[in-house]
Amino acid sequence: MFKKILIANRGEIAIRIMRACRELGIQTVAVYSAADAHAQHVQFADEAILLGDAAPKESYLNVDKLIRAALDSKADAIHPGYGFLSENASFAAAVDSAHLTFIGPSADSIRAMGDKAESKILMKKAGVPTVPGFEGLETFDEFKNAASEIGYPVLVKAAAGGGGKGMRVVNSEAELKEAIETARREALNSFGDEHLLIEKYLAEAHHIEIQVFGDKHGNLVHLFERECSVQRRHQKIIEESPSPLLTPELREQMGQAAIAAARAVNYHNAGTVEFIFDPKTSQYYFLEMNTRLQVEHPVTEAVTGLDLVHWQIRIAAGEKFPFAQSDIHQHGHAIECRVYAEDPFTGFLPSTGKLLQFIEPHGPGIRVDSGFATGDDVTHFYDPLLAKLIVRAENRTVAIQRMQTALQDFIVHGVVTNIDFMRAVLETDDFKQGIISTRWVEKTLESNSGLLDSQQQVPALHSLIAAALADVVFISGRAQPAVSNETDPFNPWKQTGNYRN
Amino acid sequence: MFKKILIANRGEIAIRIMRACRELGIQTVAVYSAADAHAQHVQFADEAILLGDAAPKESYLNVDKLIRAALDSKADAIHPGYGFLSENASFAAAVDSAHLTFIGPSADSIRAMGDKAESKILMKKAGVPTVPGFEGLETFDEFKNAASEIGYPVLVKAAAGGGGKGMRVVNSEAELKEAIETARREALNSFGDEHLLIEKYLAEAHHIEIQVFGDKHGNLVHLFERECSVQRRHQKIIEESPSPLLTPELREQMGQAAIAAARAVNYHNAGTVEFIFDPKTSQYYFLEMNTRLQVEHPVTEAVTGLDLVHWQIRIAAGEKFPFAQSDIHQHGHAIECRVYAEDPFTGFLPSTGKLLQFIEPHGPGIRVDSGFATGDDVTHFYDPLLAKLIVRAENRTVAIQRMQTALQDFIVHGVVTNIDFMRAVLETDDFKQGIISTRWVEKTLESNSGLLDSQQQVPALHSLIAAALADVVFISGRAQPAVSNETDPFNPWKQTGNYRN
Amino acid sequence: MGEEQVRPRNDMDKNMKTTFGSQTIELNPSGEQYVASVEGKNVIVQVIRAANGRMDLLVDGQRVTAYVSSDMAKRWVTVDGKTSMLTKTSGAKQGVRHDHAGGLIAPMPGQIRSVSVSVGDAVKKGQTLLRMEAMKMEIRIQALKDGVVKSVSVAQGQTVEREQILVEVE
Amino acid sequence: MGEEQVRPRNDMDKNMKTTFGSQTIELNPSGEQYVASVEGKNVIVQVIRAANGRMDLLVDGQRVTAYVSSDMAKRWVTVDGKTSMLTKTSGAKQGVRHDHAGGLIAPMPGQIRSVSVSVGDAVKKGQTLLRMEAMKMEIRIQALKDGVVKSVSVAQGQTVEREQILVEVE
Repeated sequence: MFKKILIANRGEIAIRIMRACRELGIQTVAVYSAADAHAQHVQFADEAILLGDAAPKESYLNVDKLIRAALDSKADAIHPGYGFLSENASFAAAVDSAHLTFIGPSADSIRAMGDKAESKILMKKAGVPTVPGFEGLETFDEFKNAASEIGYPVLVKAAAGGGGKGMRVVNSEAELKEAIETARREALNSFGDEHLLIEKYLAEAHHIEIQVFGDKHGNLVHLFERECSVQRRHQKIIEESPSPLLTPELREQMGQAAIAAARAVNYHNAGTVEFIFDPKTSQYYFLEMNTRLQVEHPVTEAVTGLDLVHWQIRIAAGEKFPFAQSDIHQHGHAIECRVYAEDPFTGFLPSTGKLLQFIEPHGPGIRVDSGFATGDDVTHFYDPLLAKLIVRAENRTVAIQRMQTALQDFIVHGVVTNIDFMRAVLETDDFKQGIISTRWVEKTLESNSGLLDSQQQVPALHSLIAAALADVVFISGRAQPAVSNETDPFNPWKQTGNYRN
Repeated sequence: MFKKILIANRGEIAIRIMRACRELGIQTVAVYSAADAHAQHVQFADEAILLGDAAPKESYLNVDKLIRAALDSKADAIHPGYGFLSENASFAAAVDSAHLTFIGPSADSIRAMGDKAESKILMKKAGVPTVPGFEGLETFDEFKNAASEIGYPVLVKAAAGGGGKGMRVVNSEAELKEAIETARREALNSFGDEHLLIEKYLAEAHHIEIQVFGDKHGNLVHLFERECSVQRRHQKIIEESPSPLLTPELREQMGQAAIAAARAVNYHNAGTVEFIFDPKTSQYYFLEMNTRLQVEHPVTEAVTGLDLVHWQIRIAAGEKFPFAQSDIHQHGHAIECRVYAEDPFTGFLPSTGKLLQFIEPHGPGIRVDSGFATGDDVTHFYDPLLAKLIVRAENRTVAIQRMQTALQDFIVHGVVTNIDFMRAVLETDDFKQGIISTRWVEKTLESNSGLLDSQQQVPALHSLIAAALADVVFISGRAQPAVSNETDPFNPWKQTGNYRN
Repeated sequence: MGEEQVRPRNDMDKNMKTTFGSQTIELNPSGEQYVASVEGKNVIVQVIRAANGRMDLLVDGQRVTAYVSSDMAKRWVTVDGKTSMLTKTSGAKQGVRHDHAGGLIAPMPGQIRSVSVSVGDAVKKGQTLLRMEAMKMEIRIQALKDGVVKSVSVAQGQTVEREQILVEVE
Repeated sequence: MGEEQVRPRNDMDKNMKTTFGSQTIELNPSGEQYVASVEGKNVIVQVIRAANGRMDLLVDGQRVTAYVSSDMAKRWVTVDGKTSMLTKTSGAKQGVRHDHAGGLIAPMPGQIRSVSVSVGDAVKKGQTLLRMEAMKMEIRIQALKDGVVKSVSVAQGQTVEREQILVEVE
């Protein structure tokens, strides 16, 4: 087993990986940019190494600096987390060349799945259903003809992409040119590759993905599905398992399709095969394979009882699975809500600032994977994910109730968050019935359905009273506090310097 | 379903029950004594009612005040938690008479199991194996003869008792008289009933209990076992499920025996049938039935995925189980450590004081049920349980690792705790092998095995350095703090009044 | 009720009027409580406990837990899990935010990627005026109405702060 | 190392000596670090961060996280999950706790249930001198050695504080 692992990431996922390392008795090395000197992941690690400036290219995306940090700190493996260099085949290869272990699949597997166009061809060969579409187009005319043949609406997306970047829905030929240009720019900027592919856009589709896991001894299992259809800006905000849509038969079929997809690229370690699912026909189509740990992996951990990060590390160290497919079961129901610093009223634009209050919910069946604490800065340099809130319960109804109370207990001041928005989504009949498709958020907001109205813009009476009273009760710098509370000797409100006014 | 529930308890269990109520959309009423005006359970509730002075008789044990509080607040049910009035048949009857619902079994079931002597006779009739012994003895001579017949060591214990109070191990006739007198006094004081019973003391025995649950429609299921053999002062400190000792066959036998025991008293709601288990012979003997929610119920929740408090409430409201015995499974492994304010170096005497620091651990698979926060007082009026730390993992080895790191992250200053002691216990080969019997702690401490030595009395170098540096770094009231940390605007250490010197 | 009572401070024993946006609230100390008046409606408020930015109140006898943080004139308030951001305004300053009605401001800090218009250009509602990049996303700043560009305050490559005015259209 | 460095304060630029029980530690500021000396052994200490009772240190290059709380002369310290309670003593005051060698003190607050001895009684080691009740448990206070009762400071029914002297045996 490894003695020391460098985590080439930041935020909640870096901390989550470090927790697993500690439980396995492995030392951890954090890396950080100048903007993250005070970040929680730096405080959590056994060692911490400064990479460079805030810009990702100078820090978390800098392959040379990361490899040097690993060698300097005598780490014997690197865990890439998700995002950043986690799906970069060159990075995986560079880690290998430095005689370190990359905790993830081989560089070849990453490369094979990294190009969305090539992987689609590969999947067709492996007998995995794919969305009707075309790869390898260059000129505008080629795209135009392809779109006509597929029929609008179509989707153009980065061949090298993922996570909604470099992706555009095109409803008519008039929109096609600008969509291609924007997608190309974003693709180049995000992935260093401007190639696009085009395919049928399934408007009412669900996003259902299958977690797969392989060891280095040829064993491949799937850990069932995650339903990830609640999305805004093509990015997931609420995920759950099991999916309310799947029958046991469909689940088994999709699980086997995902294993076939992984086997086609000799996959080992954790990966996710994403499918588009059409609820009308119960047809599913391969979308892409993410060759890394997924943001929403805790949902799968909650229902299977397996610790995916433990197993990533153990597999990378050469261990064999002690279990077979038939030993793995789904129990109960899990939901994850991604708490983002973003404003639903401005089209979910990120919100930055200092966290004046950050109180996480606790309780039976509640898990919070967080990268922030009160006093931390949320900057515009990185992804605005503050925390992931995961609940587990014996069935979907109780899980929704539990998530509602947990969201209610999650207090974030200083940046605008999507907490109230997610509460409103969970409250809808559509969510309760499990029929939310990937375009639901967008359509529902367009139709003025009251999803945002329920978050009253005019503050309620109690909020007004509290805001006005706070100045009386908390403001110090005067004679003495109005409220004395002996059980709280460290009350920061008693101190002038703390009331930012 | 109920609209409002009064929780006739305090501390972690009151909060845990209130969480369940909130998830079910039920309003909560806390009750509290004068000593608990600032307690966490009071802050958590929707309403809070002062019962009276700190002494339990004036507050948490006062049936009249509790019933009046429930009626005044228009609650429609009362949850008794554990301890206090939870196994008091008269209280359950009084709740009934006030046309409120008692969330627990019927007064008759409580009464039948409440007398340890009578319940033993009942169990013999029902074909449940019991420990060799005698009930209904009065005079010292009767006890003496009984003890001789059974053979020393014997156990004298309160017929009405539970939780180790009014219980004494007697190794020889010379100790018998004082043991009987002390046990009688404690029994009278704790349970208002001085009757004792006497039985064979099995020195190397394990304590294994079976969780049972019944609805009001005659359905009774068991939720498997909890191994609770790590005890000091006859009280549990570490519990786990599954037990490392049970085979599937034994588990099934004991589960059926527990159901038979519950059926003999027409049991509904949550209950626990405790067995003494002799690892040499694999024989098990009925010890007693606790007719209430158990402290260690989270261990069962972790492995079965069922929320026991939800079901207590739903059963009390008349719901039927939607599942049968065959639908319930044990998955993975769970361990609970009870964090007590007590000093292992003084024979586990309780420790009182103000909590100067109280930081709970977090992370995947970790649950903390706590009744305290930084700044709270731990008084001598009530049980010194600060929190329960529960971990869940895919197997026992990982669960132990996870518990070790979680205990390491649990920071309590201001009272002495058993945290370091429990870490030392988890570290032993005996615990790792799962062979700890109920007398293990006592015997191991007597044999000077190093269990306490590992908690160095002389502080380590790093602790000394930190203690000395704290005065330099944190003491304020001087020019300005030595350390400025911009991410922490509310740093209480910067403030003179907070450094208690 | 046995709750710890908190007395209003002596130096506060007069009415306090606070305006948040369009709403004005008046707090009048009355014995150990406050009378809060909003739009002619009165409620009785009692502070049970207040610490670490959390207040437990009794409002007309109902228990209310509120979290309040303060940053300059802003107040972040959470009640029943709903968070609002209120901005304290004096009567005179009300409407300040509307001064920028024709001005397009940066929704977040970032970098200007391209500027497509110059002063004097006629623009149509919805036309993209400039593109900026923030958090690896491209954000298009579009005209809110037909008009003429009155000012352009930024150039390509420039870093901008949140709420900085970028372009004004008349 | 890229870590934020914390400079020792100017008014602290001299050696500080602290005694905890039998151990004395000396802290000597040296540039941006401290040299800590315990029993002739020197280590280099650097404070990376300190807030809310938590300190992140580099001790001879090794990262150490410590939590420290202070209550009068007591220091609660947790390092690597191990908690110790240190008591600050001046040289003169050392041994204060041994003054009560023959005195039996209350291990915790509680109520005296019964007193079985009077001044002048001869007692045997292990003999029960009095019984007290605390947290619903009965605690027997027993003689630590053979001797004669020198004083009895409490009576039945009396409430006692932690560490209050109950009985002295000579």
